[in-house]
Amino acid sequence: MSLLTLNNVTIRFGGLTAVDTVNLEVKQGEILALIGPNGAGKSTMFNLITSIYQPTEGTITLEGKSLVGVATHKIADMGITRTFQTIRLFTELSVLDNVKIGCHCRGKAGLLQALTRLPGMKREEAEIEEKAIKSLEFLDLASKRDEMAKNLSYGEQRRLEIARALVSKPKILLLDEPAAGMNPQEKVVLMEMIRRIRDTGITVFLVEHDMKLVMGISERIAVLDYGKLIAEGTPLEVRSNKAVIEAYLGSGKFKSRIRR
Amino acid sequence: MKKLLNNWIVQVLLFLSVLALTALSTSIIQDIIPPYLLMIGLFIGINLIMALGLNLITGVTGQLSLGHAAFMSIGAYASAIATVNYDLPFLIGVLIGGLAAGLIGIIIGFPTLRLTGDYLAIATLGFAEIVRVQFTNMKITNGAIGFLGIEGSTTFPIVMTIVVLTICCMVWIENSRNGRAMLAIREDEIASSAVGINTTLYKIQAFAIGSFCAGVGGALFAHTTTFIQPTDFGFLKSVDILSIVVLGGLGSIPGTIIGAIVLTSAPEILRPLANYRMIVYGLLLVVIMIFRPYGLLGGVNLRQAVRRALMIPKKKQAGRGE
Amino acid sequence: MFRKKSKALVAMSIIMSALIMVSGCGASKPAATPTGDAESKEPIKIGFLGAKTGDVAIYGLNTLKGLNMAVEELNKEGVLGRQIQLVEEDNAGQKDQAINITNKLISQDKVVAIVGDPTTGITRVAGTIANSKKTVIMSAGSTGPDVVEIGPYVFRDTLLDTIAAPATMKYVIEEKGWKNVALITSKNNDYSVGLSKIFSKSIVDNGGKVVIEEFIQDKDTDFSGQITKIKAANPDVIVFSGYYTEGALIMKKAREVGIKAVMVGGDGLQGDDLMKIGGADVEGSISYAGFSPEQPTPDTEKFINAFKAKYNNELPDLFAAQGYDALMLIAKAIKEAKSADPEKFKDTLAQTKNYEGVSGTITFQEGREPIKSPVYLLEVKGGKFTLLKKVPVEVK
Amino acid sequence: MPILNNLMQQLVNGLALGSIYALIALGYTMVYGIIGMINFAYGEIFMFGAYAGLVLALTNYVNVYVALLGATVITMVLGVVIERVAYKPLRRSSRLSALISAIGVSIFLSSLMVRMKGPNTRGFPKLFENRIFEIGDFQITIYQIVIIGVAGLLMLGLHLFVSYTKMGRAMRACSQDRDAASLMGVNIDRVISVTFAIGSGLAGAAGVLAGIYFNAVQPYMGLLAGLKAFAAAVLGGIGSIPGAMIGGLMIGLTEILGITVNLSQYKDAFAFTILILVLLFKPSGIMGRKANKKV
Amino acid sequence: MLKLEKVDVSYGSIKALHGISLEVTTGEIVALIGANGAGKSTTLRTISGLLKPSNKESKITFKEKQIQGISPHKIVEMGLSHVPEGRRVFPDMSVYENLLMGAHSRKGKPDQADFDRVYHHFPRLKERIKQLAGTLSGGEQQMLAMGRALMARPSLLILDEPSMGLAPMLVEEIFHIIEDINVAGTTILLVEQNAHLALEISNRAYVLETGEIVLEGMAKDLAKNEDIRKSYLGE
Repeated sequence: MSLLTLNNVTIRFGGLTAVDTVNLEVKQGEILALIGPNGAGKSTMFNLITSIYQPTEGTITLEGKSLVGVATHKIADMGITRTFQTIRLFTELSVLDNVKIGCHCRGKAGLLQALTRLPGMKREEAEIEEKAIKSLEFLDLASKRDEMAKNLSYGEQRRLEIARALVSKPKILLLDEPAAGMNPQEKVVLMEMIRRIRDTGITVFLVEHDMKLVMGISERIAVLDYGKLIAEGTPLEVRSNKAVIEAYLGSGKFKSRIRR
Repeated sequence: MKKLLNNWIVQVLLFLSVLALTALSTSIIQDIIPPYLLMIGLFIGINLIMALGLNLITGVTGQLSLGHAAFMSIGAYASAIATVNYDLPFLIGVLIGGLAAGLIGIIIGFPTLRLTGDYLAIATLGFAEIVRVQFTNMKITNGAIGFLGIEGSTTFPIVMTIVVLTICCMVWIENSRNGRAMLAIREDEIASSAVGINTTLYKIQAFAIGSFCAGVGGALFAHTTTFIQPTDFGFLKSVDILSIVVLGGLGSIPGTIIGAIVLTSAPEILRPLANYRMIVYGLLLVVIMIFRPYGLLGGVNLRQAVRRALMIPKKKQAGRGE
Repeated sequence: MFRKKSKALVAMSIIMSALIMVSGCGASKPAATPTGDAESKEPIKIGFLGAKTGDVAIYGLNTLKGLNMAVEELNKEGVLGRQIQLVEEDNAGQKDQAINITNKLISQDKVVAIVGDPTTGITRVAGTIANSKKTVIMSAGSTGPDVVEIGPYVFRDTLLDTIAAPATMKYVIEEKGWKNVALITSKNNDYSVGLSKIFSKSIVDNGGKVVIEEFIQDKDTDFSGQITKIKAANPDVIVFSGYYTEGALIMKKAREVGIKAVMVGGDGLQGDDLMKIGGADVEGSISYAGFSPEQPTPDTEKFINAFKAKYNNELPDLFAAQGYDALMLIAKAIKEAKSADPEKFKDTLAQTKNYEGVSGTITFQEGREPIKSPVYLLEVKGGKFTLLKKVPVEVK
Repeated sequence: MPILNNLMQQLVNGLALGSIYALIALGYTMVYGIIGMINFAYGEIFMFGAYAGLVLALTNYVNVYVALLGATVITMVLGVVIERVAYKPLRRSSRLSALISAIGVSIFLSSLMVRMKGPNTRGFPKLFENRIFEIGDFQITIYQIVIIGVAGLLMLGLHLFVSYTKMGRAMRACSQDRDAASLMGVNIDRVISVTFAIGSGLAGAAGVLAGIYFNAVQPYMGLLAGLKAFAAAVLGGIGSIPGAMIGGLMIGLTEILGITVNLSQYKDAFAFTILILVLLFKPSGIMGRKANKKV
Repeated sequence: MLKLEKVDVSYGSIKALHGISLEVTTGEIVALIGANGAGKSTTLRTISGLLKPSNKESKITFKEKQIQGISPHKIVEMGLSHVPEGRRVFPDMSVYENLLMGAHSRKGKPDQADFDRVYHHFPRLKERIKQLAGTLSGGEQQMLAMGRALMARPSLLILDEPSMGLAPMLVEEIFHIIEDINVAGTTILLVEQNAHLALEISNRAYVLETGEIVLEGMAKDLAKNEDIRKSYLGE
């Protein structure tokens, strides 16, 4: 059942331990959220999973295959795609091209095919285009296909990033703060979309700060604080977990020395 | 009709007939127009072939190379050696020139393409200087004295046919999976690898194709001037080709074409300016960069712009006009 | 997708063709009447190909001065009853521009002959074009190999290094007794590389010895490394085969570290800048040339006086004299062949024997390679080139 | 010990040449550290400095120090003007645009000088009499002493300026964290101008020193010198001031060493070969700090 | 002392702040709280001049002078110091030099009294005076960043997430120091995601959500407000 497994994962930058002996399982078909205060190491976790960083200790496996030391570009091939906390689109390219590029790992055509333009290559191109358009439709961006990515609104850019990650039909989709900067209506739409993504059989693992969204859609929530996993469970469990409340709202221990 | 045109064989025939048409029309033209203008046209063609190659490296893939002249010189010398020392036919020589440059491009690409941005620029520049010094000191190239006795086999129709061929290949590459991967690398390397693009592979591919074009251009150049020396391929030659790409608009094929036409004929057009020519040229580069940092046609979707200009003239133009 | 693209391709090729057509039409000015025709009273056009700007401009500009002198003189009487008209173009010392200009001169201006660039590299390129287009080209300065071999239309009227360099070395070794030579070559200068080969052979032939061979490059400015090594080798003389700029800089550096030996070189050292840059440090330097305004023959004296009168009391240099001679040689051949058709007068030109030019006696050997006599050995004295010796050259 | 002696002699030559590269390299490195751009026109500023020195030296009242100072001031102004006109408008554009603009400036300056002073090499007047100091068999000319001495003093001055003055500290702060520096009340535009002024001034001074030492100035002298100085800056670790000095000296010494081992014809290749090797094995240069990949 | 009126800020085509208005009066501690991405840091960066309001109607008044669109260095000179998120100390400079940088905006040399004031609040910095800032621990870097800002003798100190990434013990220490600084006469505007902490320490607070102020009031009252809990924990 476990799709992605993190086992005793630790990473240190210089003296700083950003992620500290984390054990976590992502189960097939679930929506799992990773939350925690700023600087807790959430994005670092994603960077570890996508092999942008290598763990100092511990193992990360996808369906039993180790991801440690695998080249970043092969991770997508293996079935993990992601979005980024600060949007990373191909801004000077069209929306459609952005999504087509997302299909890269599912294509085969090489230079020779590009130059000979044999029917096989064109069939593949047509397939890519079809997939890309489907993915855009799924995220309600089909009407913007010829716009340049940089001309989209913030919410649209976030959705385009998801469309790009989704088009290659990954096993796991990593969403890094997908709701950041969205207005409440957009967030509602986003929640619905994430649910639909999961319903197509793709496991969703997200980092998010918006608690309404997290509580609303996740089946399980993992909480990271100072690089350590301090809680794991259903939204209800997590919400009432004392450690979590302290991490978020503060311990309440601090007492002002000044009477105000 | 539509179905017929979608047939691969028909398309191949169509493509070949375009090439044939180019060859034919240009060979008719070459008898009509004076050799002086013909020669300018020929140099425009040669520069365009090289600039299209650099456009793939710098404009499309976003890897700044300041050593394009080195690949040009490798192509020039390799082809000259092939046709003069080994009596091979001219076109084979051109091919050898391109392949030699492409091969060296790959060999150089592997280590250097790990570098990014300015570091890559300086590494390619250094490499070009090394190549030039090497050619100055080699026996087979006849050092500074120069390589003599190359046949003047380059003709206008040949150059123009290769130009059309190169443009087609570039358009095809840009509109393929490969081309999209290269564009993605230019835009964002980290996001590219996150969607599964092997950035090193595509950078090297772009570098190899770009160097190949430079080599072909060099071969054509050698068989035009009939005599080549290492000093023909200095740093300023690299800058010349880069200026074509940048002036026209990075990543834009029509832009590169315009850049090649403007900058190659500029010395002839600016002839009245005589001594002020290079001063004006330098200023021009600065002014263009300040007012159009992405080049004349950079960021302009030509098809869209033309369509909009023709059909909905009131709507605001897309582009970078901030 | 493809359909659109092939359309675009067709469109593109049409546009391109149209563009070229248009540019072609724009240029077809009223074409000059063919000039080979003896009946014609149109002027005979002669092209000038050389640098008026760029770093070798000084050669081109001086050649042009000599040419203008010749035109003025010829037009007093006319050639075959026609005037000579000079068409000037500036190639800035660039090879590709030289190609464009050569084509323009021949096809657009319809010149019958080109008085060519004094540099070897450009002469080769332009010579190839001129020869294939059956137009006479005469270089007024190129000395490197493989120039006249291009074909029957290619000439030059220069003193060849193969003649002058051995004569110079003979003088240096036998009469001055400087046997231990430091030989310096400018590695990226074709003239220097070629001349060094001749020098090193004639040094050995005359019983001398190259004690150290060093390399520099044109445009280098730091020679401290090479000079340090040369000082350690302690030569009698420094032979430098490159141009005057580097020559002057080498000598300045040599004097700075206390080397006493003088410099000997080829006609590449001929240039006022040698003294301007080098000052006292190049005093005593020896070089050869195909021309010297000192001890002139009566014809040469006439030329010098006319030149001084025209150009503000300036003395003509090697390039002015050779440019003048080049045009005079061509005019003489046209007169003798009674035709301004290059196909005809090129043969007459090739027959020239013992022509008394202002830059010396010129004979074209078989294969059109010139022999010039005498070789002028010049020495820098008081900041000027002064005649050291005239070495006559025997025509075999 | 003639070989050792020769080597010592060459070491001095290399040191003198390297000092000149180092001075230009400092300009590259300082600008790169602060605004992250390659000011390709530094070679031409160096050339302008040499010509300014020449023009000053040809007036009769001027001694070496006045020429040096004058050229430094002129190039400082030039550097600041170039920054304002050609680079500042591009500060938010891509690096490539700024680089091309810089190449444009460099072509403009060298062609302008051709126009003003002609294309030919000009001799540099002797600003003082040559003297040779013999130390045993080994000798050093007064020119070499002046070059190494002045370059050394300038570098020491720069080091003191950057380490101990308020402006110097502000410059370092800018290169480490520009936003944070502006929150401390640092006027970024002013720091950039000062950086250009100092960098250009050093290049100008190097120009005069080169004029004195090589005896010649020439409109295109900036190109190769600039490229090598840039190589020196990268070699030392671009952005690092001691790195630029070490890089400059290394390139100078390697070049002369190449000549010493009878490979003078390859000397230009040496600088760049070393550069490429260093880049491949330690991309951040000898003294450079490794940049963290940010995602 | 500080007043924001209808401040809009955009990044390119994306609007980050929608007409924010807030006020800080002399002597108080004001907290700006809200979830990540709500626009807290953007607000602070706009106040200190790093960002410019996108709307002409936006007004920022500091000490009766309008400061919107003015360069950061001029704002610092007027007596407003900003301790940015993530501390942003100069890693290759010593602690001492970092402190000197803090005094950059003032004419002449900082006197010993300034240093003494910093050492009084942060005795640990005195021990590490020669150490490179990059080698300090997170808490020490936060102290340095605050001490550095104090060197400018600000009348208003704005702090962006001083607790971020620090262990609870350290957080308490830092917050006690913030109080001390305030008592010593410096007005403070504080951004903090730890709501308990922020509300405990401050007089008044504003709650920011997606670029808009949704709640404001006395800290005591807000601490009891259930909506806060919601916007943090999504209840």
